[in-house]
Amino acid sequence: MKGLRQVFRELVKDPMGRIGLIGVLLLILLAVFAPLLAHYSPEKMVSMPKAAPNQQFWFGTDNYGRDIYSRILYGARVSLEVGLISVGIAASIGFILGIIAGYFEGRIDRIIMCIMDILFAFPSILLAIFITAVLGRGIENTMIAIGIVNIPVFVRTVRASVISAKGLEYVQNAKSIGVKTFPLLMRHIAPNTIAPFTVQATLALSSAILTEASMSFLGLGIQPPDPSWGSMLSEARAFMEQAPWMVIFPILFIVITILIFNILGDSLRDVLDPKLKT
Amino acid sequence: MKKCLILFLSLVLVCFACSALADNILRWGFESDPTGFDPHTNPEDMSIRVMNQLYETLVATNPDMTYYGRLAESWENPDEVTYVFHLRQNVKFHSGRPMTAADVVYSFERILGRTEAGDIGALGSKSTYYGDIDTVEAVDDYTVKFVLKNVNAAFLGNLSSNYGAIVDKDVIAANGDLMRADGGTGPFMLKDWVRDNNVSLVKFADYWEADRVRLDGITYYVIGDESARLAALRTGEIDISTMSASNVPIAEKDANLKVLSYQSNQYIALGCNMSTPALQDKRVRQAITYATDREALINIVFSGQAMACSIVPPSLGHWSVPLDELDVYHTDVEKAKAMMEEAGYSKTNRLSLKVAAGLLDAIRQSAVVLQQQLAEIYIDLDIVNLEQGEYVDTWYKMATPEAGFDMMVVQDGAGTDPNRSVAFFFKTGASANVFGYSNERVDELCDLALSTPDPDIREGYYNEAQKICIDDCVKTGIACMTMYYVTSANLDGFAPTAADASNYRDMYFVK
Amino acid sequence: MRNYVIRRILQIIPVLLGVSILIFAVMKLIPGDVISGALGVEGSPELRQALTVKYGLDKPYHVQYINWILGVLHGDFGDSLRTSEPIFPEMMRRFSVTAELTILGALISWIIAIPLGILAATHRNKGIDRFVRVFALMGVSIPSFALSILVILFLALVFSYFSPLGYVSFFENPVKNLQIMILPSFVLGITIAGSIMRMTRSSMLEVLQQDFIKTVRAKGASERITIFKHALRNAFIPIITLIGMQIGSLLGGAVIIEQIFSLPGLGQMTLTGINQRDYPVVQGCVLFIAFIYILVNLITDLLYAYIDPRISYN
Amino acid sequence: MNHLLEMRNLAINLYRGKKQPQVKLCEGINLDIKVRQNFGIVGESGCGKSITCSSIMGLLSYPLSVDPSTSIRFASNDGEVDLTRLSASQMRRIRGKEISMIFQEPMTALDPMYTIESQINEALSFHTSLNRQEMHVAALAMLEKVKIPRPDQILSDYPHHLSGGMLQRVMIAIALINNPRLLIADEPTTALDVTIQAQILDLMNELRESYNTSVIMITHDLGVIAETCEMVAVFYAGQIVEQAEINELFHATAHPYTKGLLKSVTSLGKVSEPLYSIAGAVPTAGAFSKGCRFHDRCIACTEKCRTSMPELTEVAPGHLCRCWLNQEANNA
Repeated sequence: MKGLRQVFRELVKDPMGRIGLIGVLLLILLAVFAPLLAHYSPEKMVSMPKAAPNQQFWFGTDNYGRDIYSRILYGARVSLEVGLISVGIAASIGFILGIIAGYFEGRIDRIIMCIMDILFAFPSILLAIFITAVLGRGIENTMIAIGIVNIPVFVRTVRASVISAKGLEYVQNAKSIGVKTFPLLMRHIAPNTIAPFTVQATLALSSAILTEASMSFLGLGIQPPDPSWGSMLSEARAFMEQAPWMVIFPILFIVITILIFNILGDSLRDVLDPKLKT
Repeated sequence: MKKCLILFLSLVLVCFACSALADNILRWGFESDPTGFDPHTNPEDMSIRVMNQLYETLVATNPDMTYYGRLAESWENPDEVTYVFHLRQNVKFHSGRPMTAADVVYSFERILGRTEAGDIGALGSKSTYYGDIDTVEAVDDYTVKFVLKNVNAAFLGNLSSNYGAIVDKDVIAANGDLMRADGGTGPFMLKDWVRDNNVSLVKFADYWEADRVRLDGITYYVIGDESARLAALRTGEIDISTMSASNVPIAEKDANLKVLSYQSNQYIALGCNMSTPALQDKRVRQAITYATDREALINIVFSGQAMACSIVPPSLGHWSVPLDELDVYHTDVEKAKAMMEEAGYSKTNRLSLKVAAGLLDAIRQSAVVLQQQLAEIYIDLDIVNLEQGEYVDTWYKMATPEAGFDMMVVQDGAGTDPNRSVAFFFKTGASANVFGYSNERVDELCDLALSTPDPDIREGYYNEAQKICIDDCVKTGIACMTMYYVTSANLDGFAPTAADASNYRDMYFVK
Repeated sequence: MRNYVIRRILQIIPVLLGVSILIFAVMKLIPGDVISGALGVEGSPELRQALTVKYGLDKPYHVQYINWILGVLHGDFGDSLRTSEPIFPEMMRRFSVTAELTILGALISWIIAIPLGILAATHRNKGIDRFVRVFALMGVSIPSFALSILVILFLALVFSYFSPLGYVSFFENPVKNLQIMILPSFVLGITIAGSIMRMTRSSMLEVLQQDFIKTVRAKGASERITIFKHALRNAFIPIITLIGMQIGSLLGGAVIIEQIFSLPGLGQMTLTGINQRDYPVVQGCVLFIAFIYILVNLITDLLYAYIDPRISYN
Repeated sequence: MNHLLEMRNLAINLYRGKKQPQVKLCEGINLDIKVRQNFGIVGESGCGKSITCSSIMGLLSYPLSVDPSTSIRFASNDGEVDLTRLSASQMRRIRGKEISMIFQEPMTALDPMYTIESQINEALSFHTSLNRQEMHVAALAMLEKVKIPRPDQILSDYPHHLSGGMLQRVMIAIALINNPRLLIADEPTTALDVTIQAQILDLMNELRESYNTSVIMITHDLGVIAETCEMVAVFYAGQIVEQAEINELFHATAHPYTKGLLKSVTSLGKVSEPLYSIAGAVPTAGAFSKGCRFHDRCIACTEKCRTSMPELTEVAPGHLCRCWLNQEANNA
C-alpha cells in the first residue's frame, strides 16, 4: 500500500501526471471561483448578440448577447458538480455493493452481480437517456441518471479487489484469530480496494462529464438557463458559421476537461496499480 | 492490408465523386418532421406545408386579400346566409376518381362531425370556422349549396383555409383518417414518408391545371439544424428552405442563393393557462405584459427583422390597433414590479411558472429571452422545449391543468381576416382559444361583427374586442416576424405572401 | 465447444429477463400513465376506461408484464400512441439504419485503430508510437457530437462539402447510401478508435514480450508471421472483449450521431419517442437495443472461444 | 575456421533514453564453440547468460542491442558468416535451421492458440518445402524421438493440454527437427520437477549424440553442467570470470566466485551440510565499480580489486580466469 504522500510524489514525478494534476486543480479553481472570475451573470443578456471575442467579452457573446466566457466558467461548475455528485452516488453505492458481493459471495453475490449485469446490458448513454425520460429533465435527475449508469463498474472493481484481498495471508490470519466481520472489512479488506477504486473514480469522472455534455446536447440534461457546455454547443450549432466562437469554446473546454481527467486517471493507474497498465 | 486500404479509399472517393444528380425535383429543407397529413385535424406547420400541395379548397386568397375560385369555378350569394358553388368539372382525386359535389358535402360533414366517425376533433368544427354551417347539400354533381345559421362575413375567408380542404372519402374509409394517407386533389401526390427523414411528393399527372405545374415532384428533407440547412442550400443539396433573419446575411452573400421575404401574419405570443391560480390574477398577467421588452427580444431573436405586435399583427393593416394605443404594451418594468408586489410577490417570494416552448428557433429563443426579462419581476420560468407533436397536443390542453404547463410560448397565424385573428383565438369555446379565455363582451362583439357586412362598423366591433382581449393579457402578442425563404438562384416562380406562402404550383428551375 | 455455446446462451436468459423486468418496472414509474399520454383533455371517463381495458392496464402488474413479454416474443411490441401503428415493423426499418451505421463505424474504427495499434507496439517509443498515443488519448476524450460538429464545420467551410440528404437503404442505392453514411460512420468510428488503439497497442506489447514469441522467432519466422499469425491472434482476446463492449458505445453514440446527421435510425426513434412521450415506443426501442447489445456480447464471447482454444476447455 | 562459433568481444548495450548514456550489460565476451562440443554457461540470474545467447540468435530487441564492435562468426552450411552482419532475412534462414533454441519455461514457450502439430510444422515450413503430409510424418517421427507417448494424439492437442515435461520435449522436438548445427538451451530444466529434469537431460544427451549437434547449455545449476558439458564458462555481472574444461574447473577452481558456486552445490541431489550461499547480490548494470565486479562479495578482496579490473588470463592451458589473485600468483 502506498501512502498518500508517496502517491502524490510519484504522480508529480510523471510529466503526464503533473499535467493532469495541475489541469484538474485549475479546473476546480475555475469552477469554485467562477462568481469572482466571471465578468457577468451567465444568464444576463449584456450585449448585442453574437459579438466576436474582444477585450470586454473574451470569448465573445452568444446569440442572446450573453457573455460566453462567464457562461463557460459557470458551465465548468455545472460539469464538475454533475461529475462529482454522480460519481459520488455511483462510487458510494458501488463500493457498498461491491464489498458485500465480494465478501459474502454465495447467493447475495449472485443477486447483486446479476443486477449489475442487467445494468451493464444497456449502452450507457441509452440507459442515462432512458432514466431521464422517466425521471424528467433537469440537473438533479441528470446526476441521478449518470450515477445509476456508473454503479456497475464500481461494483465490479471493488468486488474483484475484495475477492483478491480475501486470499491475502494477513486477512486469512486476521480471520482465523477471530476478528469480527465489520472490522475485518473496514480495517483489512477495504484498504486494498482503494487503489483500483480511485483510478476507477477518476476515469468515471471523465465519462460522467462526457455523458452530461452529450445529454445536455440532446436537450435531455441541464435545462436553460443553467449554462452547460453541452447545451451551449447545441444552441451554438445553428450559428457556427457566423459565430464560430460559440462552438469553439465549449468544445475546447469539454475536450480539455475530459482529456485532463483521462490523463490523470491514466497516470494514477500507473502509480497505484501498475498491473492494470495498458 | 495495403490492398484493403487502397480499395477502401477508392470506394470512398467514388462515393464522394458521383453525387446523385437531381432532376426536376424541388428539394425542401424542413425544420422538423411533419406529424401527419390530415388537413382537417392537423394544424402543425410542417405538415401544413405538405398538405397545401396535396389538398385544395373551394376558394383561395389573392395577395390583396380578395378571393378567387380554386376547386369552385364560381360562386353566387343569393342571400346573406346562402352560398352556391359551381365546381370545376375536370378535377380528379389522386386516386383518379373525379371530384364531385358529394365529396364537398362529405368533407364538410366530416369536419362538422356529422359522418359515422362522429366528432374527429376537426380544427374547423367550431363556430368561428364552419360551425355555423346549417346545411351542405349537393344540388347536382357539380353544384354545392351551403346554408349558414347566421350571417358570417368571414365565410369565404374561412373556406380558403386548408381546414376546409376537400378530401376523398374512399381514402378515409380505407385508412381511418388521412394522417398517413393522401386523399387530395392537389398538384402533387404523396409518394413516400420516411419518418424523421423525408417526405416525397410527385406531380399529379391528372391535376386539373397540370400544364401549370412545372416541377416533377417535391422532396422535403428534415434537417433540424438551421446551419445544416444553410450549408445544404449552399452546396446545392436542397433548393429551398425557410431561414431565420440571423442567417439571411450569409445567404445574401452567396451568388448561388436568393432570398425571398415577406411580412407574415405569424406572430410569437405568450399565453397563460387560465387554470393556473396565480395567473388568474389579472395583475400578474398585466405585469408580465408590462415587463416584456419587445424591442430587445426582436433584436436578439430576429436580428431586428420583426415588428412588435399585439394579437392582431400589423400585416392585417387597418384591422390592427396600433401598439401606441395599447397601454400594456409600453414596457415598464418598474410598474410591472409594483403590480407583482401588489399581488404579493417579492424578491423572496418569487413566482415559479412552467413554460412550454417548442423546437422552432423563434419560439425556443423567445422563451429564453422572456425568461430573462421576467426574472426581473420575481418570476422564474422553467422552460421545456416540446417536440412538434407534443407541442401541438399541449397547445390543445393549455386551458387545463393536464397540460402540465402554466404558460406557453406560441407561434400563431393571424390569418387574413380579423374573424380569424380575434374570434378564432379569443371567443369562448373557439377552436384556437386554447388558453381558456372567456369574456362575454368579446363573444358578443365577435358575433356582432360577423353578422355585420359594413366594414367600418365591423372594424369598430373588432377594435373594441381586440382592446378587451389585449387588456386582459391572457395572451400577450410579442413579435410578428418577417419570414425568409432562401432558394437556389435558379428557382423561379415562387412569390410568398402573407396570404399564401406555400403555393409551389408555379415554381420552376431556370436551366 | 458445443456445451460452451449452450451454456453461454443459457446464461443470457436471466439477463434478458432482468432487462425486460427493469424496463417494464421503470415504465410503470413514469408519472402519469400511458392512457393520459394517449388521450387528450377530451378523454371522457368512459373512453379512459375503454382504453384501460384495451391496453390491459386493469390487470395486475405481473399479468401485464407477461402479456407484454409474450407479445414481444411474437414480435408484437404494441402500437405507437402517436401514429397508432405497430411498433415492430417501424423498429426493424429503423434498426437497419442503426445497424449499418454501427457496423460501418466499427469497421472504420478497426481499420484505423488496429493497424495503428500494431504499428505503435512494433515501433515502441518511435514517432509513430507517440503519434498513436496522442491520437488515442484525443480520440477517447473528444465527444462524438463535438467531433461531428467540427467535421461538418470544417468540410462545409473548406470544401463546401455537405453530407447528402434523404436516407436510402443500401439495397436501394448503394452509392448514395454510402455517401450518406460515410461521414457519420467515420465520426462514430473515430470516437471509439482511440480506446481500441490503446488496447491493441498495450495488448500487442504484452504479447510481444511473451516467451512464445521468442520461440516463434527462434524457429526462423518472418516478422509478418510473428506479428500477424502469433502476436495478433493472442492480442486479439482483450481487443475482442473491448470491441464487444464498444458496440454498446457505438449503439449509444448512434443516438447522438443520428440526431446530428438526421438519420432515421433506432436512436432517433427512441429520442422522438421520449420527446413525444410515446411510451410504448420508448419501451420497445430500449428493450430492443439492450437485446442487440446482449446478443453482440454473446457473439463476442463465442468468438473469443473460437479464437482461444483454452476458453471452451475450462 | 576451427570452431563452429567464434564470438569476439561481445558487448550488449542498454538504451535508456536520449538523455542518459547507454549502459553495457555485457562486455568483452569471447566464446569459441567447437563442432559437437557441449558448452556450458553458468552464473546467477541477471549476469548476462541469456542475453548473450539471444545475441547469437539475433533476438535482442529494444532497448537492448549488440554493440557494433562485436563479431560472432558462425560456420554455417553455406560457409562462414558473421551473425552480427547478416540481414534480417539471412538471419531468419539460420534461425531454427542451423541454430535452435530451447527456453526455460515450457509452459509459456508455445503459442497457446495453435496445436502442437501446427507449431512443429511451422519450424519445417520455414526451412523446407515439405507438403502437409510429409510434415505430418516428420513431426510424428520427431515426437517419437523425443519419447512422447501417443504422438499422433499429442499432435492435435493444444499446449494447455500438456504438462511441463511434455512441453519441453515438444520444444526439443521443434528445436531439433531441422537438424541444427548448434542448439542453445536456456535453462531447459529449471522450471521442471527434479525427476523430469533428469529425464530431459538424459534425452538431450542422447539426441545430441545422434544428431551431432553442438550445444550451449545455459544454467545456474553446476550440477546440470557436470552432467552434460565438456567446457564451461562462468559468467558474472556481464563478464566471463572463468572458463575451463569441466574437470579442470571442478578440480582446479581458480576464481573465488566459482568456488562459491561450487561450495553451494556440493554434489547433485545430495545435501550434506547446511547450504552455503554467497553473501550479497549481483551488482546492477550501470552501477559497476571500476575494479573487479565481484570485489564486494569476495572473501579474498584486496585494495587492488577495488580500484582496477583484472583481465581474463590463462592460468593453466585452456583455463582462463579473471582475478588478481591468480594473475599475481602466475606473475610471481
